[in-house]
Amino acid sequence: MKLITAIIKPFQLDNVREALAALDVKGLTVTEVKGFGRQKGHTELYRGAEYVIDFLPKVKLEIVTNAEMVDSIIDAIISVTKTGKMGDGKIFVANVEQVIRIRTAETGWDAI
Amino acid sequence: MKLITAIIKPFQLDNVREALAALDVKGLTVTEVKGFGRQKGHTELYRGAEYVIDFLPKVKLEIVTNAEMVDSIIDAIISVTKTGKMGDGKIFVANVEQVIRIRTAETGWDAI
Amino acid sequence: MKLITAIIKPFQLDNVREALAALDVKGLTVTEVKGFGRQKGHTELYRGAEYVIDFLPKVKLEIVTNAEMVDSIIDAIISVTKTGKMGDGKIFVANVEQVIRIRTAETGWDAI
Amino acid sequence: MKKYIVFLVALVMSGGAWAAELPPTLDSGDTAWILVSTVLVLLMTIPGLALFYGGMVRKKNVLATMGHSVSAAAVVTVIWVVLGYTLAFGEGGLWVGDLSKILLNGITKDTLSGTIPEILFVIFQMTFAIITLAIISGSVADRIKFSAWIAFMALWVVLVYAPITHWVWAPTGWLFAKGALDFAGGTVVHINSGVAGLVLAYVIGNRIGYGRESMAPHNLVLSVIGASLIWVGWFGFNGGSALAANGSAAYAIVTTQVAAAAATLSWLFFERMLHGKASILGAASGAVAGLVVITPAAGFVDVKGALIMGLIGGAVCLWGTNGLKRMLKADDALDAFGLHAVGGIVGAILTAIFASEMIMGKKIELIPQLLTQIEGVVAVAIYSAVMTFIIAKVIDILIGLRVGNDDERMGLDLSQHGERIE
Amino acid sequence: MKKYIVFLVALVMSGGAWAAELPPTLDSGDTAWILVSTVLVLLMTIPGLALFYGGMVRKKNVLATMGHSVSAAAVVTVIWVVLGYTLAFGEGGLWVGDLSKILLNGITKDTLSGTIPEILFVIFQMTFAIITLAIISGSVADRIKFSAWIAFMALWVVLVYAPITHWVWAPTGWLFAKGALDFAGGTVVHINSGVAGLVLAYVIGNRIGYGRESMAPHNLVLSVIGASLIWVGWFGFNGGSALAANGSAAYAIVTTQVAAAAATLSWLFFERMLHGKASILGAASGAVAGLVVITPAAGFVDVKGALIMGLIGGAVCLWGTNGLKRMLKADDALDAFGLHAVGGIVGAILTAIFASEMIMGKKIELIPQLLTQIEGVVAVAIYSAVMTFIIAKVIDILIGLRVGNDDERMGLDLSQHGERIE
Amino acid sequence: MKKYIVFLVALVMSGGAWAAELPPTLDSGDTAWILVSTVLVLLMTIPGLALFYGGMVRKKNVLATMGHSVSAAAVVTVIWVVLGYTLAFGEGGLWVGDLSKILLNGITKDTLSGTIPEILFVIFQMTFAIITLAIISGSVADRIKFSAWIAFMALWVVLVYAPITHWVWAPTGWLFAKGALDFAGGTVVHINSGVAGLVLAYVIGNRIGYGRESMAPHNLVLSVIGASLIWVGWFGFNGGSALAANGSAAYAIVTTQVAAAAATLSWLFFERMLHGKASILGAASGAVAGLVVITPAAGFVDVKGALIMGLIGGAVCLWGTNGLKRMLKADDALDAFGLHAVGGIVGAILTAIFASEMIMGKKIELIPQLLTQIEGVVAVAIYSAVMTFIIAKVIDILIGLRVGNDDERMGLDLSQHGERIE
Ligand SMILES: Nc1ncnc2c1ncn2[C@@H]1O[C@H](COP(=O)(O)OP(=O)(O)O)[C@@H](O)[C@H]1O
Ligand SMILES: Nc1ncnc2c1ncn2[C@@H]1O[C@H](COP(=O)(O)OP(=O)(O)O)[C@@H](O)[C@H]1O
Ligand SMILES: Nc1ncnc2c1ncn2[C@@H]1O[C@H](COP(=O)(O)OP(=O)(O)O)[C@@H](O)[C@H]1O
Repeated sequence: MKLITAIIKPFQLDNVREALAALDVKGLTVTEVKGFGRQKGHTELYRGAEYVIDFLPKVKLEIVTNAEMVDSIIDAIISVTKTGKMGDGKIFVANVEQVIRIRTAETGWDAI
Repeated sequence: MKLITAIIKPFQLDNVREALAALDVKGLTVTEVKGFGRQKGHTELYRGAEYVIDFLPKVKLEIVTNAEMVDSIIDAIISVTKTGKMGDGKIFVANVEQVIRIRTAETGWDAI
Repeated sequence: MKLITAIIKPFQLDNVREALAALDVKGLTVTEVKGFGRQKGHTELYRGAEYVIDFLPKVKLEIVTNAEMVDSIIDAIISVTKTGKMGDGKIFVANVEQVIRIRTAETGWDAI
Repeated sequence: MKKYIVFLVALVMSGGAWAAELPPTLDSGDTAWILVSTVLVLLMTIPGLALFYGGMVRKKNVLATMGHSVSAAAVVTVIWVVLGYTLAFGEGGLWVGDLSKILLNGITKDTLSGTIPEILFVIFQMTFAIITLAIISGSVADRIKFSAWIAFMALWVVLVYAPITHWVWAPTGWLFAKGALDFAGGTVVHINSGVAGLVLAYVIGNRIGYGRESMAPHNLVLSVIGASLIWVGWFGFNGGSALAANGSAAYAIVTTQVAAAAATLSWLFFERMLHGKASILGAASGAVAGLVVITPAAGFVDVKGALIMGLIGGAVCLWGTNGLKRMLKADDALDAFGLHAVGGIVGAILTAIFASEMIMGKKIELIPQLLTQIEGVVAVAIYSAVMTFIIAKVIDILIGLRVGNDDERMGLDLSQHGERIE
Repeated sequence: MKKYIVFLVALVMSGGAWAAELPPTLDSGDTAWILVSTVLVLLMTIPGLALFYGGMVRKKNVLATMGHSVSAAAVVTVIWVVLGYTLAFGEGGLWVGDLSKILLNGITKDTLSGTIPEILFVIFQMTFAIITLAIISGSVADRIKFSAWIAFMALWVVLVYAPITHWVWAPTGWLFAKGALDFAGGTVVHINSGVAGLVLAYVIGNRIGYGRESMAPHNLVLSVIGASLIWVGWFGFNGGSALAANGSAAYAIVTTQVAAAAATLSWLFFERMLHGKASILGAASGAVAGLVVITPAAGFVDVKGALIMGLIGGAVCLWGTNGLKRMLKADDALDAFGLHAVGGIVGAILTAIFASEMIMGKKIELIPQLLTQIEGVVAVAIYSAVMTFIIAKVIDILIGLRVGNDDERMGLDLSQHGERIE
Repeated sequence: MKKYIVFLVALVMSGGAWAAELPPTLDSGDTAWILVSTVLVLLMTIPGLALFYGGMVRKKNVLATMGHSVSAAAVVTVIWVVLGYTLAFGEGGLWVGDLSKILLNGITKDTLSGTIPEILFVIFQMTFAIITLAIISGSVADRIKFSAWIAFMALWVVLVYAPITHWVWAPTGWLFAKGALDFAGGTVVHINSGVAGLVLAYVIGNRIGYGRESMAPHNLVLSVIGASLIWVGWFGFNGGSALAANGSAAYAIVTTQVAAAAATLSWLFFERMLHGKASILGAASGAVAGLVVITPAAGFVDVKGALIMGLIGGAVCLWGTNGLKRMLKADDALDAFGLHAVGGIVGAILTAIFASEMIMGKKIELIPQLLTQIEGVVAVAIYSAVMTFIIAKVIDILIGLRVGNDDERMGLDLSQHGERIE
């Protein structure tokens, strides 16, 4: 099993969810994160104190799936989030050794 | 070393922490996340605009531990969080190559 | 490619970012988390109800990088966050199989 | 300023003998002050109490909790103009008013009550009824069904609040006739609501996870705002109860301020002694405690009396929300009993002790007054407890008082109202 | 309390014939009440409306949204003392005041307006102009450029608000002369702002993602606080419009309270019937709806009338912010039209129907009055719509009304003000 | 309205010669207004300033910061009735009042101060003392020990606030005798608190990480609510300082409103010019700046004067919180000095320039008045600075002013109060 982690712009979340639903992705987990990357942040000035905000709000998606689906999921994500502007985001893929559904104690693909 | 990631219902957090303490688990990290899965969300209606909220509040636990303890930790988590209802959550296990405690620069099992 | 996960004290974030910038680390992702570990929490008392708060606010950094840079990044993080007090934090390293930049569809090291 | 004018004119004219004969006339200054006091007492509930309570619950229940206060403003208003006012202040007898002023029948723009329009007295009193209900809601926070809460309020105003108000404040009421002192609502509002809250908490049962899971307040900033608005609004509550803009009203707001301040310090001091830290929730709670304690006494005691009452009140209510609360074993979630009933009882009794001849213009006999005060406390507490129990049981049987377990877990905001804060 | 004193003295002296001859003098009670009413109406906007609106937008726009109200207080104040007041209340003719009181020329501390200082009337009226602008801002929330908003306000006060105020409230105004009833601003404030908001929403266009992405309110706690402050502040709005601290003012706050309460219940009831759940945003919205509906009528109807008007108003405005909103297809983000214009129109018409002889001291002929009311509504709506359209288009051409797409995505807080909340 | 009545009666009776002989009597309208003004000034501190400040700190310090204001209300109240009032307004001599009114000795319900009860004057003045302390707390936010703060307040009210108040406002005070103009507290409240804050900031030292780590405000929504409440409350501060409900009070609230609005616009304008964006914190700060600047002048200048003073004040205070702040190098965390001392000084000086004959009823000689104003500013600043330094040092030695490093890192909410917001 694989874990796909995608870091995207927050307002793209709904689009991605729809695209994944079309692929019959059954579950995913979303975390609000802050990202530092090529896309430059901004400056905030409060009463004479200037703060350079390098971290921008992003959303992290985590999807556990089987190896076969990885590519189509990645393609689906890219297809809806790519604007060509800095900060579009990143996708990482890692290996997952075991998956368990708590409700039924099913494991592996059945647990997804 | 292994990383156990468990996605559970927020109010189960205290129960899980107690169950893990009984196993002498020394550390864990908790993230507030939102989950999309079999458990269906709800509809919110504000002034005529209807929003389907697919994402439900969940808590993500991350526990780094050695391979031997993985099964007992998983069992402990399941034993307190299983209600048999949709949305009880998932557990994922992945491999971790290296662990370091910043305070002492210890590595591996000593660092846990 | 490797994923370095570091759990540190929130106020160290700026220091770490600067140290990593010096290493020319191009991107990282930050999550606000709560941690349970050796560092003990505190007690809060509200109108006669006492709550033991075991979870302390921490920040989780995730950095995807190539294998060669792992050690220097870890050293840099330790060098600025080590105070020798409990709760300084942990660093975990895991393997990442694939990295994609959404904007350009570049993969691997080019995507970082 | 009528009386001064009358006096002045009388003086000028000569005798003054006929001055007493003149019918009371409207005084624009008094009217202005009671108009404002009405605003202030309403402000105590919305958004005051709504915030004070809203900040202390868990995040999933904040809107519902605020909604309990907002709906109190809505439901009680309608019931009050239709039925509540006449039952409370319609002539009637010892126990309850008659129906002569149903739907405010016969009250025109020109009908006076002292030197202010009677219609103004109607709404000023209405705001007291509103906050009484809103206070009760704290006891059942996090688990009461919204429909049950609405039904409870409608019945309770008519069956409990209106009669007790009649006892204490209507010229024909039996406690009034006995000389029970309650300047601004220590019995009518605070003991009454606190006792009702406790009974309701017993009937509805404890929250799931009570005593085991963390139910720490989600945002005490809201509670501090709320307590602050309650504090400033209380100047209308106590100062307005003078029903005139004069030295009495001014003295009442000074005693109010002093008692609030003293109780805040006293709460913080004892909290620090007992628990090591003085908390901001403690400061807010202490202020409210002092305000409750001074309520029956505000227009009767001097500044020294207010100071001592505040110091005592802060300490006793700290115990009310800690030691006593644990003894009572009820999950009175936001301490309607521990703050309002306890503070109200302390205040009622201390009123007899600290009533000042200088302020009241007459001497109060300590022992008889003390007995009268206690009689008032006991009567109100018993009536309120019994009637609240009956109303709660009836509602529980008919529509159910409490939400289901899953709804409680999910939180009232989502389960009752389909909303949430981010 | 002037008139009573005069009366008293007159009575004492004997004849009373000369009493009417006395020039009006300042009454300290009336002055106190209008001083306070001014505070209350300002409170409705800052922080009242700022919060009501601020809680309903997405988190990235909350400061900008609040800023729309705060800047209304700043811009309108300056324009009002310079030009607005004289155009509204300077003598002039049927359509607009003259420039005789430019920069408040000639108004000293001793100049009276009835029994209060004229300078007090100036600022009391100023607070109405402020809130009118702030209401409009709800329609264009989340996408208007800050500089465009400032420019819009400056022009609109002068070109739209001042003339319409003159029509309705200046003794020489044509609608006033016709006998159109608008006690506290149903046409001047609510229909005017609601219609302007709708037009502005059409001109500026829908928000990116409107109807597709979730634009759920980020923190309704703020909206409940805001609605509560609007509610209590409205006592100054309606009660202050009596321009005296007397039975009229008191009656007006009672009708206000009753209508707000009735509309809250009515909104909650129908919401539950139609959508299954009664929401807290619904309670807040219902309260505001009731307050809007009663505004033109507050000093003219009795309690029963207020009750019925509230019940109707809650239901109709629920439709205004749901069914009607969908029909209109404009992204009137925070429902300036659905609440204020719809409520204002309902109120204007019902005023004719429920105007009470007992309260007004004279009989109102239903049909002619109804026609006059409708004439007022239509005239104000058309003038406001046309002028708003022109002003908006001019600003759009000169400096652009709307922020760029990326700035809108990023949120106005950061893109317009370089700030954000955590 | 006393004077009008007396006049009227006098007129009616005939001569009027004896009218001046009549002792002043209570005026219900004036009393109503000062009752309300007291409420409003208290509202400025709790929750006004508590929120204004609370929103600007980091999340870990918000409750503690609000607690500084709440505890000011508690501590100052008790000290004021015991000792502060008599030291400030007891007869005494040039420098300080005597102890004749200790514990408000001799003040009954019937004791008058002008046309209002003296007890009302006591509490009205008390609210000024409270906010003065609360303003100071901004300088030491995020690092002062709670116990040290309590001790500081108790000493400072007695040793600094009471004497300075005596100088400026007591009939026997030396600055009052000199004819220094301070309508509502420019020197007493603002310069005094601002200077004390700066000194305290120097003594306590900069926050850990100051200038390096982000200390961005955690929730400016709170600050906007706070600034709004401060704004509306200021009508009581300045309007109430007329001590009557009359044309003076009304003029004072108009100049207050105009200055606040003008300063808001001026701050926003220059901010946009200098930094590219006009911020909402800027709007809030500008409003407060304008309010501070107009405070000494509110009852002395006309609308044009207020407009210009506001425009100047906004710009100068923007510099006070930016350029000047950097020059001073003190970590005056929330700009007590940059806003209040700077604004207060500007206001004191401009008062001499813009004092209007039309409003004051007498001509002011520019140069002598300017010198007197400057003398007042300098005297207050020096006395406040020296005494604050001594008090701070004494407390630092006895109990320590500042929390430990770990406690500061953890945040005051947890380390001082054992609480936090979610
Ligand atoms: N090496 C990395 N490790 C972890 N997260 C990263 C890394 N590089 C980028 N990110 C995440 O991806 C987001 C987008 O990256 P950015 O460089 O701004 O965009 P782009 O790749 O389009 O140039 C960042 O904000 C950060 O959260
Ligand atoms: N494939 C997946 N990848 C990542 N997270 C998942 C996945 N499936 C489920 N989850 C997470 O687990 C939670 C529970 O899943 P759900 O399907 O609702 O429950 P159940 O497994 O009991 O049917 C989800 O809310 C989501 O956060
Ligand atoms: N086994 C673990 N798995 C996951 N996270 C851990 C683990 N141990 C520690 N952590 C995280 O690291 C943080 C610091 O650990 P702690 O034990 O308090 O410090 P130290 O390692 O310096 O003694 C914890 O708060 C927790 O978030």
